[in-house]
Amino acid sequence: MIEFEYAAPTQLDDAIKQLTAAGDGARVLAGGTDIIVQLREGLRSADLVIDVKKIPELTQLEFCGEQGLHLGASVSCRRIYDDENIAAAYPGLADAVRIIGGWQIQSRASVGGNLCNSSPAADAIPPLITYSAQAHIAGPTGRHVVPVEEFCTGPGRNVLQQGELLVALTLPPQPSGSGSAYQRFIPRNEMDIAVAGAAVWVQLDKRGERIERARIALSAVAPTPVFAAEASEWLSGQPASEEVFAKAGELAKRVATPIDDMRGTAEYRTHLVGVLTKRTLATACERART
Amino acid sequence: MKTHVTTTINGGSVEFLCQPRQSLLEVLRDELSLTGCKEGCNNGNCGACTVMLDGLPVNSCLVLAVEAEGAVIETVEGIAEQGHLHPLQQCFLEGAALQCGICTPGFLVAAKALLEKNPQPSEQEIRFGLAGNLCRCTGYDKIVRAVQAAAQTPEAQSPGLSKRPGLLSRTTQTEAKSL
Amino acid sequence: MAIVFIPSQLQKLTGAAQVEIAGNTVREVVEQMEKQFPGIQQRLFEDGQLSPLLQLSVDHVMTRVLSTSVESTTEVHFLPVIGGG
Amino acid sequence: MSTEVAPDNTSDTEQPATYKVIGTRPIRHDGADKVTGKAVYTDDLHLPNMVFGAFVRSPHAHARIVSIDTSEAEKMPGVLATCTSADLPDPWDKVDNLGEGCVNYAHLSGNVLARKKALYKGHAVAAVAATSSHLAQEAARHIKVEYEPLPATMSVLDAMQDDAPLLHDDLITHTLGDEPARPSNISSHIQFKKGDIDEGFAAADVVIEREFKTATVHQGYIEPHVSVALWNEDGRLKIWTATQGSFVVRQQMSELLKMPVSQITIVPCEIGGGFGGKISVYEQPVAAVLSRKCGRPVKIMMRRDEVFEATGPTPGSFMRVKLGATKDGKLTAGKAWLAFDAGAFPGGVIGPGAMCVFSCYDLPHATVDGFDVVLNKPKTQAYRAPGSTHVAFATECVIDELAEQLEIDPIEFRLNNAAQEGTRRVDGPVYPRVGLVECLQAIQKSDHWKSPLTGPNRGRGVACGFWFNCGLKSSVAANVNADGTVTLVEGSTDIGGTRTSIAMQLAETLGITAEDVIPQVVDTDSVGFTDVTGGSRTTFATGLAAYEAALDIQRQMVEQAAQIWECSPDDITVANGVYQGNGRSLSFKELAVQADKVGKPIVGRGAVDPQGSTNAFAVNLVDVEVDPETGKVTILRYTACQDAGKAIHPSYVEGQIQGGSVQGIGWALNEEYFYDDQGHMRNASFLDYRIPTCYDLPMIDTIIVEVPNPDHPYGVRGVGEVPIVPPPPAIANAIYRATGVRFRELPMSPPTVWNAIKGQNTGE
Repeated sequence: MIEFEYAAPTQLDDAIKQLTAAGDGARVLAGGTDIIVQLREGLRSADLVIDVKKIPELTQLEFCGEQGLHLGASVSCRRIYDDENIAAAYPGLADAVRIIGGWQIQSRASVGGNLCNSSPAADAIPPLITYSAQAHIAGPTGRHVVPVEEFCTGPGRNVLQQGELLVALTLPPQPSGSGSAYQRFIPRNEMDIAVAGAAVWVQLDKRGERIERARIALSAVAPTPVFAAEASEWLSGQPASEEVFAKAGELAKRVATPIDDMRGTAEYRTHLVGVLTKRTLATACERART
Repeated sequence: MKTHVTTTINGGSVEFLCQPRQSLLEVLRDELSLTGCKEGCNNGNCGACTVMLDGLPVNSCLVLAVEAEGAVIETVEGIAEQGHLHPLQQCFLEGAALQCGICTPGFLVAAKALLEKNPQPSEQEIRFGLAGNLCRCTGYDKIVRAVQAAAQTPEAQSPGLSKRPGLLSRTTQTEAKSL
Repeated sequence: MAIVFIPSQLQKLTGAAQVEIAGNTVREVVEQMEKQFPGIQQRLFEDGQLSPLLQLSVDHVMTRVLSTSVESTTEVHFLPVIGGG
Repeated sequence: MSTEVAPDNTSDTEQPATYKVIGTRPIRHDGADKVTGKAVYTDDLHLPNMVFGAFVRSPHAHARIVSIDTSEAEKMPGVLATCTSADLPDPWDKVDNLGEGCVNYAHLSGNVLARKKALYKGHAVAAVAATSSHLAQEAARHIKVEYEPLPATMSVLDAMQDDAPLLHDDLITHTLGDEPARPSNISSHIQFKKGDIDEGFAAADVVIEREFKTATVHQGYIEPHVSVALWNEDGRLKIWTATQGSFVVRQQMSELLKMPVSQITIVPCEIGGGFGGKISVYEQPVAAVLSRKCGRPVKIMMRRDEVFEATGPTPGSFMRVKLGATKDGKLTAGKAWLAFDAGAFPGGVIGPGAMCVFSCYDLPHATVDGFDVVLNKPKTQAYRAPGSTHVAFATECVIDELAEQLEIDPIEFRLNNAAQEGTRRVDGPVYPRVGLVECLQAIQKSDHWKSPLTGPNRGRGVACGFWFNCGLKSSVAANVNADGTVTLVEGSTDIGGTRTSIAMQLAETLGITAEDVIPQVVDTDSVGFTDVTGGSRTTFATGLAAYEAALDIQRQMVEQAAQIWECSPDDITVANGVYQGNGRSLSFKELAVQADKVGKPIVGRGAVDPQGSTNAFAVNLVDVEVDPETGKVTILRYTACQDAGKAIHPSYVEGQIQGGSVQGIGWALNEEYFYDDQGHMRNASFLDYRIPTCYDLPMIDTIIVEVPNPDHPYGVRGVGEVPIVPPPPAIANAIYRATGVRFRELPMSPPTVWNAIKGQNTGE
């Protein structure tokens, strides 16, 4: 690995100052499970690595049913699923953070880091999109908020400008009758990057029979994780049935523009979108009823 | 430029100097001679370098050593105490849960963390919990069984997984025993 | 005397798949074979020893030892070397 | 899991003997070191003043090396030496047998550091030593290599074409008969003929011919290749390394560096897996040259991507297999055409592949043609029963299809035709006593076979496998200690518990306990020549050496007892470790304590070169479930049965069976080298080269059958390799029953399976 300097600021302002000063050569370290590999393999370079785990705001994890979830950018996957209340309220997010790497990875990897790494195949981003999560960004010019849906701009690229830092993610409170799920397809049962992934959030009517609102987001089938708008909108008012789930899966395929690579062909990935959307819809509806 | 880092490793205070680019794995092995954790892939995919960092299992190849400032670290060298093997170590030996042994330290650290979180895991919970550790020799069968056996020991079921005397000289006569 | 199984690609030289050859050891058998079918020895030997690409099967026993003794019912086969992983 | 002995119908001579040590499960001697992190593997060494090496590797699959400029790297502070092929002596065309097949030293030298051409992506071109591993990696990037890229050839059939780019312009196909005039990429052609296949196929009622392809796969050991070399000022070279065979490393170093073996010491450290991949040298000669140039110990450890891209995978293959059978289920003829990729240099595993293709069956008529083909991939190496897994996939799938067409139970069909004592193999020799029939019968009697498999998308498959296993040379010395224990000094590196299985044979023979033997794996100066730990030979051959050493000790103990008791050695009897004579009686231990005080030291020696092979057979039974929407295959239940001859330490026999089966499962389902159109491997990591995790598997049930090997005093057969052979065809046959689709390509990964199911549904 090429030599770099290390800083572990304890104040957000200091972090932003250091980030700004270092310019192009600064890299943020949260869980490190992506950035350390990238630095080692020469995929990214750094003059300065800024460890943000000592900044209180970034490690804050607060859940209150009425206000929703405040998820500091460097909170580990492990802390999310270890909290039974959070896992129960946001099961789609819990699904994702339980399968990011093995346990050793989950002890360190953060959802914020997963977002900032902006991989098309990121597991945690599709659930965030389905919850309409907001990304809270701080930078030299102040703070602003971006919907997670708009955060990623390409493979490994996102809206963060030089000197800016993701501080937290906020997820809205979950109304009763809502449910969510995330599934990815991988050839093994663990320790793989998604060939394709689908997250679903649904709101059912009081009888649990009809879908009032739904949001579907996909991973690994486009340059960024994508929101499947047409499929999501079409589901409003539809009965929660296998036929409907399958149709939604067909509609979701329309936003898939995958590539062929060693993890799968474009055709296979597109096909998997249909299968995974159908399956996650079934799981999310089941969860919405309980 | 080297950074000074103060940590607690296997219960003792340890200070070291390192470059920011050095991983915790590198420092444990090369600077501190704690060579029990192994490098198999150096990118978080094999689990051979698993250590406990502040109570959680991590791939030490994916931790910068400078991040360990103020941290509590446990390695495989800290699992046995004063000549007494931990039940997991004993069960790995008795159950022949190792062949070449390179993945064994990582498995032991991860399995210990697993049992501390879930003292009576099902077979599937063990398999899920240890999916971050690769073994190419055993086919995992005997590893899973050794963890199951360790969970059945009285020591494992008491808080803190206290130690029991090592039984290294014992020959296990388990003809056709289902192990 | 031994029954030598001729590798199929060498059968042009012998005109037969099996030949009975005189000799008390494998080496003697091969030397005798060379007299009957000139050119065969250079296919099987290198510097007076069995080619490193070959091994012998003397009855069912795999060997490279040319002094292995043979009897009238002994089968001698020339096979590719094997190793293992 | 159960351990079974041979069925009752075995002959009297095969009645299992009663043993005190053999067949028990003592704790392995190196166990405590390995569960506490104390065992010393090569990378754990840190020698005084040690520096670190790193490689420069070709970014092209095929390229002429125009120039190499190391000057910029050499100017960097902390950089101590660089090395290219110019630093290695001119190689010579000498072929040698290393116990893993053959090696041509000119090729080996060219593989260690490329000479005129880089022949695969990742081919080592230069190396550098520096004061830290980070610095060495950085310095490697400052070595400038100019390449002239050449067209690459990546598939075995393409490489065989007349117009394929040639890797070696002097490569003439080796055959035993007429050789072609023109060079090609076909380095050898092997042929076997038995009977008359025209006659054989004419007698068949059903004939099936199919084509098969398998991808390149890697041994996947968790420990990367690593060595420390110290070339001292007195000209002596010492290398600590992770190897399956310290003596064959010494032999290779001697040839490559053109120095006598006596100047070289190889210290085998604990080794983190090998499976055939840690026999050839890679980094050892380079570390040695760098050490000579900088005068300090040099450690080189490969990164994981280097391990995948530049060390021995085992070949990809193309195979065509044709079999015929009569209505009553007798095989009449077989024909096989096999092309294996050797990688960039000749000498793949086609020989054993061609010998094994029909080795499970009694075929009256057959021909086999095998081709060894060079192409722009890393030089292939042995991988656990090298070549046999490929061909078993082809043959066992055709056998299954034949049984189905003939409407005969797949196990019955195999029993009808199974190789047994007296069966003449297609490559010529006749089998001695072997245990395939017993394995098939044991599977038939198993609870697994008797339990019905129900549910949609599920299927059960069965397949057989064969591996010869080697003998080769082994040496041990056994020193009797004053306390009656025995220190066993051996040259076989211990990968999977062989210290213990060898010590147990010594203990059994002497009538002492396994714990009273202290086995030590030592360097090449400290024990006699010993071939590799590989070829399933170690428990068999080094065990035999230990047995001989024990008999040697026993002879000396008898002499000592005669001296102590003042009687003739002829009057002394030994039984179960108790020495009796002149009215007195002492245990081995008691006698050793007394002998220490009176006589000369007791040192047993065992040096063997057992001729023969141990002929191991295995039969696997597997239940799978296929997700028809994704093509993903789940292994529901697995039973692996194998003839171990005699299981010395049943736990480690089970372990070999389970580990080999799981490697076979990985090969069957997901493992493959994924190349892009530039000939670059795109999945050179444990993330994307998907070896199974424990979450992908069920328990692997084992059945150990014991049909003693007539060529070993305890009946031992090698057990390490054959377990990998049956899984791919067993799984393919199970997937067929789950989906109705016959798969003839490995791996049967989810996209492949999904595509085929889709094709079936849409009639494609």
